[in-house]
Amino acid sequence: MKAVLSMTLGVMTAIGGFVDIGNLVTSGITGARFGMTLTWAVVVGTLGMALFAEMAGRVTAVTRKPIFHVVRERLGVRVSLVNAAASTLLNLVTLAAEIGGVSLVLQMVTGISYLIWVPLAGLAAWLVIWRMPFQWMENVFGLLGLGMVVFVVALFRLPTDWHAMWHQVISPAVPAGQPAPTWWFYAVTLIGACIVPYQVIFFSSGGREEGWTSKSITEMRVNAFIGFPLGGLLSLAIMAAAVPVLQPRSIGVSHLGQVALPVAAALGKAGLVFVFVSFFAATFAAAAESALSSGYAVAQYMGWSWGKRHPPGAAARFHLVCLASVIAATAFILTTVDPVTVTIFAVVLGAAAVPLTYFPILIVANDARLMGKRVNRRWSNAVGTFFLLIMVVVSVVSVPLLIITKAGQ
Amino acid sequence: MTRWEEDEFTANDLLLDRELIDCNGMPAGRVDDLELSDPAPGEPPVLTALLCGSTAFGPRLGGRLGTWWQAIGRRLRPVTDSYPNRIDAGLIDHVDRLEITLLAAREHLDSYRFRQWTEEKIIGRIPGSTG
Amino acid sequence: MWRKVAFVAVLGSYLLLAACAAPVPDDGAYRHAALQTSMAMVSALASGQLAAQTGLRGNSFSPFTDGNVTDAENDAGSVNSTFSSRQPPDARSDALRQKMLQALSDGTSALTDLRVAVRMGDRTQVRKALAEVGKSLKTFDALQQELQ
Amino acid sequence: MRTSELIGCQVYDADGQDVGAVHDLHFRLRLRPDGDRVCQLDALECGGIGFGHRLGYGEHAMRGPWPFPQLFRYLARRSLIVPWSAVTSFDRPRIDISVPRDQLRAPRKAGT
Repeated sequence: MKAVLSMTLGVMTAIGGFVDIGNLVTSGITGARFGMTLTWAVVVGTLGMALFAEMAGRVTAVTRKPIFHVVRERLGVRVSLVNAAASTLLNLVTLAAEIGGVSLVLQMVTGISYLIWVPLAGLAAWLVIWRMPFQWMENVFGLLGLGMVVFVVALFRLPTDWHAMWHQVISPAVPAGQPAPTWWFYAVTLIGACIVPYQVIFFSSGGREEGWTSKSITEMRVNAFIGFPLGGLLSLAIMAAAVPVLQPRSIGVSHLGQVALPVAAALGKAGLVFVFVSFFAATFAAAAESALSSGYAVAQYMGWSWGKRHPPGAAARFHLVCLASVIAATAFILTTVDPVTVTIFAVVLGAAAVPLTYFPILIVANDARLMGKRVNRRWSNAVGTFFLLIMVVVSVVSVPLLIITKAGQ
Repeated sequence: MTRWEEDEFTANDLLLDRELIDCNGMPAGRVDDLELSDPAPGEPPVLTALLCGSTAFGPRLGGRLGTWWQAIGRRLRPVTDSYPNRIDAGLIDHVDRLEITLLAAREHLDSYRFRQWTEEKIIGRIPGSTG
Repeated sequence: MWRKVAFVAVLGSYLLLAACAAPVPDDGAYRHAALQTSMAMVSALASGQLAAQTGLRGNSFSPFTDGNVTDAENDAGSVNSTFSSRQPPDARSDALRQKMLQALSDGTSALTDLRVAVRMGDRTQVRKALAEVGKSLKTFDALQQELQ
Repeated sequence: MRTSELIGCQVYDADGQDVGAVHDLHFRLRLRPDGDRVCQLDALECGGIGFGHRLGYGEHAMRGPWPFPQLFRYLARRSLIVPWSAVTSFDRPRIDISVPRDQLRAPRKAGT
């Protein structure tokens, strides 16, 4: 009974933890602009994330090495330095986007400019890193993030044309009047919003924080293979809610508030409360997690002691990196750069960087001497290699698309 | 005496870049380089110590970045000597595919000034750092 | 070797940037810009309209409505200033420019009125401003038909 | 001496022919006469592509994924083992050996 309970809790936090500012922004934009024609991108991204996280989680559980241990040991000092530097930089951009997201949510609730909230959001995220026990952090915000289910409820209250939407889901095509490069660009952003490198760093390092062993693999798999896809469904619901409300009015989403509008239109104030709480929880948890991931990546690469399971004094340099990341990201958002634009850049660059961490994990999961009987099976290699191919293509086209479409304009 | 998982192995396989765990199970850094005895005729070099820290790490990076890293590392060291932190081969307890365990506690190893400095001057001064 | 590669890469990206940044001004490009502008303006107007209508029905909190309407107003303002600073290539384009500028400024001021009314919580004024916004939306719909 | 001084050196055989760059070091445990066990440098691994080797495709029991084992083994086909006893002079970045290139053996193949 207790096992079932803890597994349910794990799945629920995985669902809530899957969605962050990247999913909110990209789902809102694409739903309003392209209907459900980009559903496939969310499906690809979510399956890829589940596969990647499961592999990283399995490697961590068996070898007790989270992702950047593996990266440095397998790729050597030089190549892995590129990986660590790229991932840390990316975590910083993501962290900035999440802090911006938290502040935008607070602006929606209070009407006070988000810039006032930025330093407070940064401080609060750091306090969570500094003092909040790991399990608490994961569970509280993961569960609150589940409030996004209101988007599903809203769909039933809105004049949703299920038939037309389903048609767009199963036969995707560039909608009339929309430029093809932009459509492809947003496909990349959706994939990038689902497979975020920081989430994998966090997932595998978090496994170490919770002391996973080979026995934890089932629980980890349930989280990855059930929790993440359900999280993907939530971001599809956000996309779908935009279709009957924003698309017919030709509203292009460029602010976070517009993503919440369909729920207000369908469910009124009660729905909005759920949106506010869940958006806050999702972005705030993601802020803490991406800051932690910077610390994880650097400390694991350098071989410093890391993690929230030690008191901060015993992992001083790890906490120094986390603190420095929070300060840098906060300062960056305070330059009044548009958080939504930062989010778009973060997800695109994130998509481009996925192979850097995915490749070494795929390799190590194949090392029979390390993994024993938990080595990759043939099917997971087939799927894994296919997915590596997709991610390499995505990675190659992402930056050119970003330039050609001027970030999706 | 050190227990080794295998009798024959390569540096990349078991030693370089591996994680060091001290006798209390705490992470104690990574193997950045290996020290070998100087070769003599008829006497092949043997492993004498594991080297850690930025003055060991820099040369492995190579190039301008490596030189730069080394220079910063030197400035952060308590002594002017630029030789990296040594962990004598006699202190190695066990070497396997996962990690290298040591016989000593990490407080007793040559530690970097950077670690103590961050602990004492920054992290230790923030309320709530001890637990 | 690497210096050569770096040189070619820098030169290539510079040329690419130059190609993107300096469009040759002609009538077609101007009309295209006008179409893009009116689409962006419709988005801002409709967004403000939806937010204000939702608020009017009591389905939203006032800071949230206010925020959405303010965002719409700011978007309209920047769309307006971007287009009006654009140089028309010839006399025919200038006629289009005058028409667009009028519509853009009407739309922007309609959204400003809406924002003022929403902030004051004056329902009659909100309805009045909404009517203006609706009118402006119709103008842009017609403009879009014409431009396509 | 440090491993970073050895790794990356270019190796030349008795005829001055290029054998490749050192990318890994082979060690062997040996019991010294005084009863001490030491870890002795046995050979240098040269040539081929060090990166594939580094990933574990040199000797490990790597299960895939296709096509990496095949690819890296193909790229590493020219890797050679230079016994330390053959080294005549070591002066970074050059190592000279006394054995001709064609008498050097290849690393153990995967799975053996």
